Formats: sequence, C-alpha cells, structure tokens
Amino acid sequence: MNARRSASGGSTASTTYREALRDGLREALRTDDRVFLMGEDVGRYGGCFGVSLGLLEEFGPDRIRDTPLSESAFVGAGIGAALGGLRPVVEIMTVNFSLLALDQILNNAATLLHMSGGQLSVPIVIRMTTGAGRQLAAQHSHSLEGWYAHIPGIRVLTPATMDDARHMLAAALDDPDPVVMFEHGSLYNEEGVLDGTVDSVDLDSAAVRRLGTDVSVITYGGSLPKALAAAETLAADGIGAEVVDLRSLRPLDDATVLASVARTHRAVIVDEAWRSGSISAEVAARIAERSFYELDAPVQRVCSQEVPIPYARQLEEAALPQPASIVAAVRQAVA
Amino acid sequence: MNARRSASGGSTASTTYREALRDGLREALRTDDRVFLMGEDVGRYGGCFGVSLGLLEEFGPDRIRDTPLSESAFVGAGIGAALGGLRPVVEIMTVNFSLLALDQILNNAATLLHMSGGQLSVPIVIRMTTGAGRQLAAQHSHSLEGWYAHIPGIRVLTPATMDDARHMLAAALDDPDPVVMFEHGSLYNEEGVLDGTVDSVDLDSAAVRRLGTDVSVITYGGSLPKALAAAETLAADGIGAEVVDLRSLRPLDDATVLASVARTHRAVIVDEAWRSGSISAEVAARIAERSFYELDAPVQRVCSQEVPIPYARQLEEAALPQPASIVAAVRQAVA
Amino acid sequence: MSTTTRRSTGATGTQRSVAPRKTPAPPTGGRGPGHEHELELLRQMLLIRRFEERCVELYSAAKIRGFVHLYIGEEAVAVGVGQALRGDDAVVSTYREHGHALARGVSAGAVMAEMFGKATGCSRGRGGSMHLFDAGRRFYGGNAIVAGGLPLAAGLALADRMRGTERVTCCFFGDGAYAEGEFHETANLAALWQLPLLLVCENNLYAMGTSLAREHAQTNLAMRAASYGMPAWTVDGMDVLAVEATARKAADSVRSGGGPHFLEARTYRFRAHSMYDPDRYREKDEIARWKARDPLAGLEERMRAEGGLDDLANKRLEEDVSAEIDAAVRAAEAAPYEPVADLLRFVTSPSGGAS
Amino acid sequence: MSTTTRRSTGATGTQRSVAPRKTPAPPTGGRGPGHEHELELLRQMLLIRRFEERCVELYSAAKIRGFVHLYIGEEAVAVGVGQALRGDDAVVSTYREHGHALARGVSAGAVMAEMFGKATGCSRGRGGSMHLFDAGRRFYGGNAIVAGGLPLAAGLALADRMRGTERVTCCFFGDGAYAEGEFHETANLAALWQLPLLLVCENNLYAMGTSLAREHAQTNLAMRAASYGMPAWTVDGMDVLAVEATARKAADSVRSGGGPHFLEARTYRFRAHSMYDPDRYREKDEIARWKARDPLAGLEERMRAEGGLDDLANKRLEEDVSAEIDAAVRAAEAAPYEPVADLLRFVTSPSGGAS
Ligand SMILES: Cc1ncc(C[n+]2csc(CCOP(=O)(O)OP(=O)(O)O)c2C)c(N)n1
Ligand SMILES: Cc1ncc(C[n+]2csc(CCOP(=O)(O)OP(=O)(O)O)c2C)c(N)n1
Ligand SMILES: [Mg+2]
Ligand SMILES: [Mg+2]
Repeated sequence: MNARRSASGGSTASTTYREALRDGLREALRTDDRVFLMGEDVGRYGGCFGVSLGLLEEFGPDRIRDTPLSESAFVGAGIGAALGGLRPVVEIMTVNFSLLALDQILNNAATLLHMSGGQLSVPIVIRMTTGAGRQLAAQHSHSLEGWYAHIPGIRVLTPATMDDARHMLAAALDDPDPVVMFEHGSLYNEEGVLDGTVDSVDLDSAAVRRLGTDVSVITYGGSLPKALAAAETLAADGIGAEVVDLRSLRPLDDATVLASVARTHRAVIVDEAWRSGSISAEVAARIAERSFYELDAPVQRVCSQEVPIPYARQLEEAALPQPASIVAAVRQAVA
Repeated sequence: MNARRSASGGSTASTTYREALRDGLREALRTDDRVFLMGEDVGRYGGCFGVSLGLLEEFGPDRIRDTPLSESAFVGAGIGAALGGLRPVVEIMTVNFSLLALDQILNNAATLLHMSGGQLSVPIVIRMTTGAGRQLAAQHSHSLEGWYAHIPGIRVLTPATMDDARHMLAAALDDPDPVVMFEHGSLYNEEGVLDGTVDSVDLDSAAVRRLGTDVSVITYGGSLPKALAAAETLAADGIGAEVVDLRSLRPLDDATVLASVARTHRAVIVDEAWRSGSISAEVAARIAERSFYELDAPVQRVCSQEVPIPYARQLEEAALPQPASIVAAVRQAVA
Repeated sequence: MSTTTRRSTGATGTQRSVAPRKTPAPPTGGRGPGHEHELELLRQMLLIRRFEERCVELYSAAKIRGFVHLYIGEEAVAVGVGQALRGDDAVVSTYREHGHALARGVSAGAVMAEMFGKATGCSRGRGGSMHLFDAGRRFYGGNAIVAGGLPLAAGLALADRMRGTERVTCCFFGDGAYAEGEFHETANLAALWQLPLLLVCENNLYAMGTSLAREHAQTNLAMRAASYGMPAWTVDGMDVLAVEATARKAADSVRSGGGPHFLEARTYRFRAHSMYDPDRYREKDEIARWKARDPLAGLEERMRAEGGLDDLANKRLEEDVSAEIDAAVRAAEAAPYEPVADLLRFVTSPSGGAS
Repeated sequence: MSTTTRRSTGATGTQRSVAPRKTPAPPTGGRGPGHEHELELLRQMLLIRRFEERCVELYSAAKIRGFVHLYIGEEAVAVGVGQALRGDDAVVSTYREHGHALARGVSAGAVMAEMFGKATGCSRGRGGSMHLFDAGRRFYGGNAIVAGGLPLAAGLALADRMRGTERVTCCFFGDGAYAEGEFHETANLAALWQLPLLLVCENNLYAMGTSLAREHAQTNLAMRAASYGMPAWTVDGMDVLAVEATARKAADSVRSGGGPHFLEARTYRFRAHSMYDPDRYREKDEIARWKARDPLAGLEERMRAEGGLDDLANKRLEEDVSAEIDAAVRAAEAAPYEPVADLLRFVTSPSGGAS
C-alpha cells in the first residue's frame, strides 16, 4: 500500500479525476514492466485530454507509444500484444472513434478465449472518453458504453469517483480478460480527495454513494454528480434518495441494485445514453423481472432525448439528463 | 398492384423468403432507375446467400455492383450516393461485418439530416443477414440489430414473413431516411405463400401473428417461427399464446405490444441476442414502465445465453432460444 | 519545403500519373488584365484569416464553444482548390473547415451564426464549428470523424458517374486521415471505379501532436497514393497560385473522365491543433520557418512587386473584410436561438416517420 | 502466371525492398543428400490435400457442419512458408486454414475432432473449421473476419519486438483482405514500428466470386505493399520449393531486424470458395490451366525426374497419409461432445470474474 501511495505522490491530498487516472497509470507502469500505454497522441501531446501528460518523459516512447490514426490496427495490435504476453493499456481518444475498432474488440478480444476452447486469454485494458455536455455536437457526444456492456467476455467499467479513477486500472490489469474503461469527459476536471484508506477496488460491485429510504436513483459515470446534485435538492424537500453508482456495466451488480430497491420500493435510472436500447433498459428490465413484487411504482428512466446531440448550448442541455429532470422523475416515482 | 405482381412473377404462388426478397429487389430496380444494389458479391456470385441471383443479368454491372472487401467505404459510398440523388440498396453480407461500417452508419447516415439542420436527407437502404443457428461459430453468429435500434435517425426492420420479405423494401425505399433491414439467415429457405391481397406494408407497426388470451409472446425475425411453434405446443395444453411480431425495432410499436399485454396481462419476450442489453430489455422496460398496473406476473425474457456462439451443434442449440425454452418461460409466466 | 522523406521514394505512379513534384507557379496575372483575380484570391484568404482571428476572440469571450480548429496558415489550399471547382461540384470537408466553407461561398454570416449556435447558422445551430453545411452550394460538411468524409465523397462521385454528369466531387482530408483504413478503401474504390473524385490531402505535417514521420512509414504521400492507380501530384500549399494551377489541371482531368486524382498540398497550421492544445510538440523554429512562408504575405508581396497591389488597395481590402466580419458577428449576436421545443426536429424527415 | 497487371507498375519499393519479381527456385535437393526434405514437403502437402478431400465426404455425410473453406490447390504456400518458421514463431491465419494448421504441426486428429465439434478438438469444439487454435504451437487461429487477423499479428510482433526476442510472426491473408482498411493500417504500423512481421498474401485471384481486377485498381499487390516502406516480393505459390526459398529469405531478414516483409504468393483454389458456392464466376478453362500447375504434381514430377521418388515410395506416402487421416476420423467419431453443462465455460477466465 505504501508503494501505491508513493506512486500517486501522496494519497490524502486533493486531486483531480485526471490526475487520479494518471497516478493509476504511473503506478501500473512502475510496478509491471509488461504494462505499456498505446494510443493516438498519448505521448508527445500528453493525451487528448491530458491524462498521460508527463508519462512519456518518465517511461519513454516505447512504453508511452504514439500511434497513427488507425483505431482498428492499434486496438487489434493491443489485443495481439496481450496474446504475446504484455499488458497493454490502449487509449482510444473517445468512444466516438471506437466504432472503428469495435470489430477487433467484439470479434477478437471478447471471443478468443472461447473460440480457442480456453487456450488464449486477452489481458488488455482499453480506455476511452465517453459522453456529451461540452457542446461537441453529434459525432463527438456519444454514450455507447451500453453497447459494450452487451458483449460477453469483456468487463465494462465506468469510474465516476476519484478513488475509482485512481484504483480501477490496477484491478483491471489484474483481470486476465479484456476490460473496457469509460471515462466521462465532464469528469476530468472534477476535484476531490482520495480516501487514504482505500488502495484497491472490487470491480464486481456497485456502490451506494448516498443512503436514502424513499427512492433508489441508479446511475453511473458522468451522471453520478448530477444524480447526487438532484438528491441534495430532493433532501431539502424531505425526499431521501439513495444513489447507486453501478461502476461496472458488465458484469452488472444487480444484487446491490435490487437490495436498494427492496429498501426503497421505487427506482429511477439515470443514463446519458439515448433511452431506447440503453443500459438503463437492462437495469429496468432486471428490476421488473426480479423485484416485481417489491415495486410500489413503475420504474422511471431519465435518459438522453433520442436525437443526435446538438451543438447549441440550450439544445444540448435539453437533450441530456440534468439534475432538474432527475428531480422531476423522482417526484413522479414517489408521488 | 398489377405491376408489382408481374414483377414478382405471380403473386399467389408459393415462394421462399429468398425469392420474395429478390422479387422485391427486382421490382424496385424496375420501377425506379435511381435504385441500385451494391455490395460484396451481389453480382457475379449472386449474393452470398443467393438473394440477388440473376439480377446482374437483368440489370447489368452498374446497377448490380460488386464491391471490393471494404465495408466502410462501400457503405459510406452508399450514403454519399444517396446524398447525390440515387436510392442505393447496400448489402452487407452479414451483421458480423457491419461493425466495419458502423461508424459510417451512425456518424454519417444517421446524423447528417440533423447536423445539417434539415438540409440533407440520406435515403439509403442497408440490408444484411443476421443471426445464428447454422453452426457458424462465434464470429459469424451475431444478432446485433438491437444496437442499430439504439440509433436515432434510422429505421430498423426485421422482415420475418413472406409478405414482409416481399414488400418491406419498397416501403423502405420510400422512406427519405436511412433504413437498415435484417434478414435472419435461417429464414432464406423458408417457404410460404404470399398474401395476394397485400401489396404494401406499414413500416411503423408491429403485427399480431397469432391471437391468444393468456400470454403475449413478443418477438421478431428469426425467432418468430420458434415462437409460433411454441404457441402450437402450448395450445395443445390449453394455453393461448398471442404472438406479436415487432417487425420494426426502431421505431418500436409499443402501442401494439402494450395493447396485447393489456389483454393477456402476461408477457414473454423472445430475442436471439445476448440477454444483457438486448432489445428485449427495452421491450421489457417499456412494458414495466407503461403497463405496470396491467401485469399479473413479471415479464420473462428468453434470449441467447451470454456466450460467444459455439460451433458444436449441441452447444449452439443450448445457447439459443428454442421452442422448448419459450414454452418453459410461458409456463412460468402463466403459473 | 521543410519536410524530408524518411525513405527514398520508390513509386513513380501509374501511366497516367505524374511523378510527385512541385508544380511551378504560373506567372501571375495570367487570368486577365490587371490583378483582379489575384485580388480575389487575396480577399478570400484574408477573409478566412481575419474570420478565424475573430473566432479566437469570440472563443475567449465564450461566445463560441465546443471544439474549434483553425485553418490559419493553410488558407491557400482552400482558396486555390476552390478556383478549380464549379458551382455544381461537391465539396466534402473536415472539422478544420471554416476555410473550405468560406472559400466555397458560404457566407461569413451563416458560418459565424452557426458557431454562435444560432437558428440562422448554416446548420441551424446543430452543427457548430465542426459541422458546417450548405446544400445549395453542395457543401457536404463538416465531418469530425477523421477520414469519415472520404467514403461519402466517393459516393457523391459515384452518383455523378452513374448519372453521367460532368460534376467533380472534391474531398479535403489531412495527413493523419491518410493512415485510416477509410483512406485505403476509398482510394481503391475510386480508382477501381474511375470515379470523378478529387482527393485533396492537406499535409500540414501533423495529426494533432503526431508528426508525419511518426504517423507514416512512407512519408511521400503522393507516391503512395499513385500506387493505387491514380495520378497523384504534390503542390506547395503555401502558394495559392500554384495550388490553383495544379488543382485546375487535376479537376479538369477528373471532369473529363480521367478518374480520381490525388493532390497533396504541403502546408502548415500556424496555430495549435485546437483551442485546447498547448502545442508542446512542435519546435518554435519550425513554426517560424513556416510562418515566413505565409500564403497571404507571399501573394501580397508578389502582387506588390508586380504593381498589382499598393497600400491603399490593401487597406481597402482589410476594411472590406473587417466590415464583412463585423456584420457577421453583429448578425450572429442578434440572431435568435432555436427554440428548445424544436429539439427533436431533423432526427427524421417530416415525410419519414421513424424516430 | 496467368495474372496480368492492369496498369503498368510504378513503385519500385524502398531502399530495402527488392522490386517485385518471381524468385527463381533453387535447385532441388539443396537441403541434404537424397530427397528427404522434398519428401517431407510432399507428405505435408499430401496430408492437407487428402485431409480436405475427406472433409468433403464428411461434410456430405453431415459429420462436419458450418462454413468450410478448402485449401486444395494452395498447399504449397502453407507448407513452403512453414519451412521458414521456427517452433517459437507465431502464426495468424484465416478461415481457410486447415492447411496452415496442419503445416504448423497441429495434428490431423485435433483438427478433425474440432470439425466434428468434439471435446477433443483443438478448440474443444467451440471453433469448428474456421477457428482452429493451438497455443502450444503459437497458432493463433482461425479468423473468420476477413483481414481481422492482421492487427492481431502486428500486436504479437510488437510484443516480441518490445521484449527483444528473435521471434517472427507470420500472418496469412488473402487478396480480398488486402482491400480492407485493416491491411492498410497494419502495413503502415508494421513498417513504421519495424515489427518482426511476415505478411503472406495468398493471392488466389478471387475473393469469393470477385476477381482480382474487380477488387483492386492496381493488381500488382507486391508493388503496392512496397509503397508502405517494406520489402515486398512475389513468388510462384504453386512451387513449394520457390515458396520455401523466398519465405526463408524473408523470415530470416525479418528475424534479423529487417522489419516487416510482404510476400505475395500467386496461387489458386481448385475448389469453390466454400461448400455452398456453385462457382459460377470462374471459367472452366482458367481452372483447368491452374490445375495443370498442381503443386503436388509439380513437386512429384520433379522428384521423380531426379530419382527422388518412385511408385513404391509414392504409394507408401499415400498409405501413411491415408492411415493418419483414417485414425483422425476414427478418433473424432469416437470422441465425446462437450457437455452442455459446460456451455458457459471459457467466456471469462476462471480467475477473472466478469461475465
Ligand atoms: C477517427 C478519429 N480518430 C481520432 C480523432 C481525434 N482527432 C481529431 S483531429 C485529429 C488529427 C487529424 O490529423 P489530420 O488528418 O492530419 O488533420 P489536421 O488536423 O492536421 O488538419 C485527431 C487525432 C477523430 N476526430 N477521429
Ligand atoms: C469483413 C468480412 N467481410 C466479408 C466476409 C465474407 N467473406 C468470407 S471469405 C471472403 C472472401 C475473401 O477473399 P480473400 O481474402 O481473397 O481470401 P480467400 O477466400 O480467397 O482465401 C468474403 C467476402 C467476411 N468473412 N469478413
Ligand atoms: Mg494534419
Ligand atoms: Mg482470395
């Protein structure tokens, strides 16, 4: 634990989500020489969102490896390198570009273990930014992590807190199978304090981020701060919202979700993806299937409007879940 | 209508799903010279599943256009040709390869109308084979139509009957926006009789394929025959299963689904995709949200096991929904 | 040129192609008496330059948001190539597209309003800086997926080819885009089908922070393009007259059935990749060397030497451009936002019906 | 060769590359006294041939299902290239891979059992014909997405490069795969990073029903590969000794730090693309011409002429191979199926835990 702390350069100081991710990367690179980081502009540029800034200087261009614009090839090369005994961390700048590598992820990373009858495992970690909210318009605002959560054979993580940003990578690298990590673009500048007592995370479990008795607000990633803000507002009105952070979209820790719903009897799911066919549907379906007799009201979903995300601020704001829309949905659920 | 009949070479004769699709293509090519078919091996080979056999001879290599193995480029070229005033029908051999073109479909076809503020529409039809059941193993057995159904701006069709195979294309070509059609590989050899009184289809609505009072079995595509077979078995036991064929996964005609559930108060959804994050979850969520007080039992889902589809017959059979597993789920729902 | 080829060049192109070379600029004034044509080129380049300088201010003032990629330094490419295109030709662009749009004749007002996110914007506020569209001018945007416009452009060209028109589709893309699979697939398709496509690669030596030699094993892009079986030429992208002359030759050849042509314009962006980029990866020296080849200054000097421009004319030009941009900004400021009630418009066509 | 180049060739490759040419076969018997080596090559090719002929029967008998793609006619490529590889090298293959697997030393029994879908199959029945794996022999399958193995192979080579081993990764792919973006991206990456990768393009002139000239604008594949900045050679894929000699030179060069090499083997499949293909798109004449160049017959003739093979030896070879296949089929028949209870095995690793 001390080693990990020193890697992060002091554990109790306040940090940002970006720095926490970087400290996690640095620790992994320091402690395991099979680990390397590869992606577009991870090196000299410092990462398109600055996550890997400074790592090139510390670890050199072999291990902080800039790639050409070739998402399919460098993600596939990461898969091959994992087969070859390394522990690649591959950064795709954003989920929007990951479609170009999706064939490699689905048809190679996720299936090789099975197709080979258990002979080949693919210990790769693929990181990417996801989400909207910064006026980047239709092609740069996708939330497609739900698609990845549909794929058997991979693990899908959505760190939303400082501690998860700091520690999820180590656990992901310990997984012998492919892990895809989604970092919401609106979180990078978030500030917070690391919990000095935590030095690892359990990737299999969701976390209750706030206790409440009246309703379960279930969310993940970039929507967590919005859900917590909504819970504050509701608290002022005497409505106790329990906020569940899924943390992992695959496997989905429905035990934690269902336990919360069993306490509150009401559920509101918040998901920045387009409503139809999002992971929010899966969560809603599981609650309806497994907690049917616990529910006192229909499950509510607060999702993005089904429109390519527009550039203009007022349109984008209206398209995405907001604390106000979460508050409204909760009020309806508890009405 | 006579014109259409003559194009199909006689309307009341028995036909196959493959021939019905081909007749639909032939009619479109004959009646609109902006229509052309493009894809890998649609010409000289006759289409990888034989759908376009003979069309090259009738319409020539310009309009029955073989492409190199370049899914991204030729799907993107189809989108561009649609912008340029043509009405391309682009065939991707199977959904498994469509991942290579998914960026073009999501980021161009589905968004150009919106990003351009309504200036550009993209009247393209993209056809592809989907599904498992023929021992083709992990990389050739995907059912990813649920992913496409998540995308605003496109229409997603799943013809499952002779009439839909025959007539959906014409309606799809009338749509000024992108349409993606999924043909289940197990249907091509199915035989049946065309309904001579039908010469067009309403793309917006689901169809009740069998009436029943005890339970609504909701399905689409390649699972429809399985659901109907299960309904037969159940009927022998006195259980009346109403079978709803979604036909269109986007938009999802939940009115028809909810109306059926309002009659039967019980729902079983059958979907060949992996359970987590499939379109079955969306259907289940909508029922739970909107028909909550109508339901007498939790919604059941019969989906594929969450495993890359294995080659060996007994394993593949066990991985996919089967009439027996549908029967079992219905029994549980009505218990 | 400051680019060096890491490996010796090998390909010499196809029978139709000319080996990569710098096309010598024709003597100025070739297109009429006086320097009207040069003045127009200068005006267009100046409009782009000043427009983008104003964007920087407006970005700082938070009037413009999102990702904004400046074209400053590369103006000669859009303006030179634009001369070779007709009104009914098509243009497919990238996210670094203000210059392409303005050179295509999209008004500064429509572009500025778009960047303000206003209803009067050329994409009704939906697109922003990266998604400018103008169907009337056959300006097909605005694509923020690197290389994502290439297949689209091939399709536009295919439509023209199948309908037997004489139109050309011009597709701009970068040196970075060239490494994507889409470039390969599109180049092959275009050459195989002999599509009327003009591929203009704006080689500004960097893809974000990655220099040409770290993106491409073979940095002679035109040579490699020629290997697909199409004529491929290199031109000095800092010399608008050279760009115009070469683009004209290429576009004319495309138009007359010569199949796709590849044009590499060697250029440089004077600014960082985007508003967020601290530009840590380029040497100050290198930037200075390229700034010394400023395409506006180059043309201006030449015109002055030839007596085609004097202080007064130059001042008038600056004032005209400035007035045009002022008006654009004022109009954008004053324009309404799209009502939030219209959020779900333009997802499907009115006559369509899917959601 | 019956291929013709539609356009004149332009590229001559990089400084390290040799211009595309047919490497002359070395004199036979160069690898020892007698013809032991040739006999071994013949045995391997015969094993593949007879194995696949048996597969056809078993497919008709519904013992084998799914998609099956035969390698008959192309045996010299797998066997020749196989000679150039060491035990700790890696091989990445396609869905037309029986030959690659057998030449790599995966036993006929393990491959046959896999095609029967049995628990003793080399992929425990999960993969079938298109997904043969053997981790011990570093045989990484078996990829049914055309060009899907190329990036993977680059990654295996990258791992070796980063760890400083002397291993080579050999990736087989077809002329059709060459048109996919993955080929472009991988070729560039490999050349840029100087990866120890041997790219073996099995140019059998067709991608399913699409002939080379309808897939590629420039049909000289080696020339175009050279333009990425790597040595690129063409070899007669019907001559196993020529393939061996050229592959050996290439693999040795890769191994000694020469970066990626591209090898185009001109070959032909004697059968249809798959079991479902009625083969409407090829002329009977063309097929006959290529069958006249049967790689097995070619080697056999040569050995006979040199006194390295007689009827008796040939008969013994046939009998040995036949016995091996009989045993494989018997074992496959007798082997158990995987229990359905194990359906969810191998989705994640036992020590992992995701689902
Ligand atoms: C497919 C994809 N990958 C990555 C990005 C992020 N990105 C935006 S611009 C850019 C560099 C592109 O370089 P180049 O093509 O040379 O164009 P330039 O910016 O130099 O004009 C990158 C990596 C993207 N938008 N799309
Ligand atoms: C990405 C992708 N597109 C299409 C297919 C269908 N398909 C399978 S093999 C094949 C032809 C491939 O040709 P080539 O690469 O030359 O290999 P060959 O079959 O000739 O050995 C096609 C189109 C596929 N498997 N994957
Ligand atoms: Mg660039
Ligand atoms: Mg081939």
